[in-house]
Amino acid sequence: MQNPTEAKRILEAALLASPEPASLADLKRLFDDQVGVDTLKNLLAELRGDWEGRAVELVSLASGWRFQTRPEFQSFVQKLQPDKPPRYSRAVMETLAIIAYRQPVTRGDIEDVRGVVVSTQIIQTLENRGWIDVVGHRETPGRPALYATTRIFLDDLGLRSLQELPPLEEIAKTLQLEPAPAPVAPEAANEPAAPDERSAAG
Amino acid sequence: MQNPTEAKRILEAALLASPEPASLADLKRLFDDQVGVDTLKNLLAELRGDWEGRAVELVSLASGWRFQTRPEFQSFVQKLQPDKPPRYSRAVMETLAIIAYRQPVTRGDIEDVRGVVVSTQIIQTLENRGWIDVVGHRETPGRPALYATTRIFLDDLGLRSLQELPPLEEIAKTLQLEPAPAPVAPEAANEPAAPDERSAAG
Amino acid sequence: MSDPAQLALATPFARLYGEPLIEIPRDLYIPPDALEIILEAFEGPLDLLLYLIRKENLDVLDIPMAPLTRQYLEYVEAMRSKNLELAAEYLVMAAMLLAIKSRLLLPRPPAATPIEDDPRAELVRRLLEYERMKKAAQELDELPQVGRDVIAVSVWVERTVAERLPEVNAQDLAEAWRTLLHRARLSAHHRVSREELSVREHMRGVLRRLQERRVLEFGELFDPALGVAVLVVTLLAVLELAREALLEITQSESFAPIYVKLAHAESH
Repeated sequence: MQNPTEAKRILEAALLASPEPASLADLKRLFDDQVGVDTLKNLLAELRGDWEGRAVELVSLASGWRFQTRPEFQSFVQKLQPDKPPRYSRAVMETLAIIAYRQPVTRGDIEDVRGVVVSTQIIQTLENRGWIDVVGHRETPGRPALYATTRIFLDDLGLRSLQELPPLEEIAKTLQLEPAPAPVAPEAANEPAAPDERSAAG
Repeated sequence: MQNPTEAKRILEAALLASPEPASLADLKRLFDDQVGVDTLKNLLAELRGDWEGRAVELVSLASGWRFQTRPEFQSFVQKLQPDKPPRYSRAVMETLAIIAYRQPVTRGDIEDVRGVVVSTQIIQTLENRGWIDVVGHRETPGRPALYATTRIFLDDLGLRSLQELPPLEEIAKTLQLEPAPAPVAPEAANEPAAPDERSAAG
Repeated sequence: MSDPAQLALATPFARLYGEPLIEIPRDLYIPPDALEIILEAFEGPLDLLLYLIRKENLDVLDIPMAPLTRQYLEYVEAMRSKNLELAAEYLVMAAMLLAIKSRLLLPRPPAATPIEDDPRAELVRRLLEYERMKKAAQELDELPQVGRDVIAVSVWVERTVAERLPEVNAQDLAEAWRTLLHRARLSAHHRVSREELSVREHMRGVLRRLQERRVLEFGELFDPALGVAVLVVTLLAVLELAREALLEITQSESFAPIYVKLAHAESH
């Protein structure tokens, strides 16, 4: 095993270079699990101490440890950050795609296609942007809201109508799927709460 | 203006947080252009010194300054990296070398040197990496694209300019060929066993 | 002509720089099934030629054309006889070597010929340039490369500045849809392993869905597409939740829809 100074050096470099917070398990792997959790915690505490009084700090988050700039220095640091337009997460983009291509849909419909729970935050992001809104409620228990895209959505994407969305048949072909909306349809067909799904999809 | 310690702290944080190398102009903006280039250079030199002996170093590249891990620690640091780095084939590296040392060159030039067809894929690999791009067209039939290396190429290989490329080995400048028609070296020509050489050649 | 090693043995081997070469250089022996690998090992005819020259310690500036040409042709012939796909460049080079060799054999006019007229000159120039670039490529490859040998540091910065809205175009949407389809296809193959999910995990799933949608029709809790095993586990999860009084299951009359909601949720 490395001596503590060397180990701390490695820890520092790995943490500075890691794009995500590193968990204790990750950090143990750094040393081929030859370092105990207690030693690791001591090293991390020392390292945190070493960085005290500087503009970058080592913090412990739920998902692990990471270096980050101190809030007081943000205004400086920000000046060197690239001015790239942010991007929506995959979850947001997929939700938007489902609403655009399958509208009107309920949150449950979206979850069925994505296979995961759709958080309120995702829906809100799209609502706040003015790209989707509630156009009604499905007459099933709970009367879930039906979402559809708005005119602003079309404007912002430079489309004159929904017909101008890239056709799904083409996409299916590139995936060598059948021209039918294959992966969605079977689930929708088996979904007892979505009888109007099929007509919407057709 | 900040005192030097404070300024160095800000410099360090900004550089540690910047995903791209930061130029002197960028760094001046950090201090609202209130710091002269010479002061800045001194601060950078000091900062580089502060990091000596650690697993991360401050380096000067074609586009500016950047903190990066030292190669000796890569085996550790790599363990926390989500992506596998690309390894390039000999064909790709040879193509890159020809572009780097002989730029600007056309695909035909590269093929002349390598003696084989250069696939579009090879060129694309290098273009996608951002290491080469088209800088013009040669005014010959077909107006072939002229390729050159980019700043990113220099940055990614830790170089400040093309002058820092490893020098080409000068294998020989003059051709000292034997007067024809001796196909082998003079000694061989005088050697009694040589005649079968010629018959084999005939 | 299939085995170049045999072939090399059959003909008396070359004399290079006066030294009779009795043994075939080990490098020249090619096990027949290794040809393909050898072909892949070379980046082209120039690379193969350089290999032959360097391995024999020949002087690039004074190439003995006869042995070189012969060795080269042996390789090419061996590859051809194995029906390996041989790039046309290899044949072009063979023709060039033969042409040079024959030119060297022609008697020359008595007038002193300038050195550039040596028929080997062009080949030598190309070999040298290729070798130079080949070496340069190796050296470039040895430089520390970002991503491979060093990692650029970029620590986390909290962003508080005025929010800039992401840009989206129709193609992004199509791309998102494509990913979805792709994943749907992948998950179709993985459903078997999903069946191993625990009852607890499904309990959490049922609760989460009820948190978001307040009331569900009993049937909505089940997704037949996931298979019988998952249906059973889900049912067990619902029963377990009811037993733990976390769920309220109601039915107004026989055969009427069964509704499920969270026990502690306020009624609407």
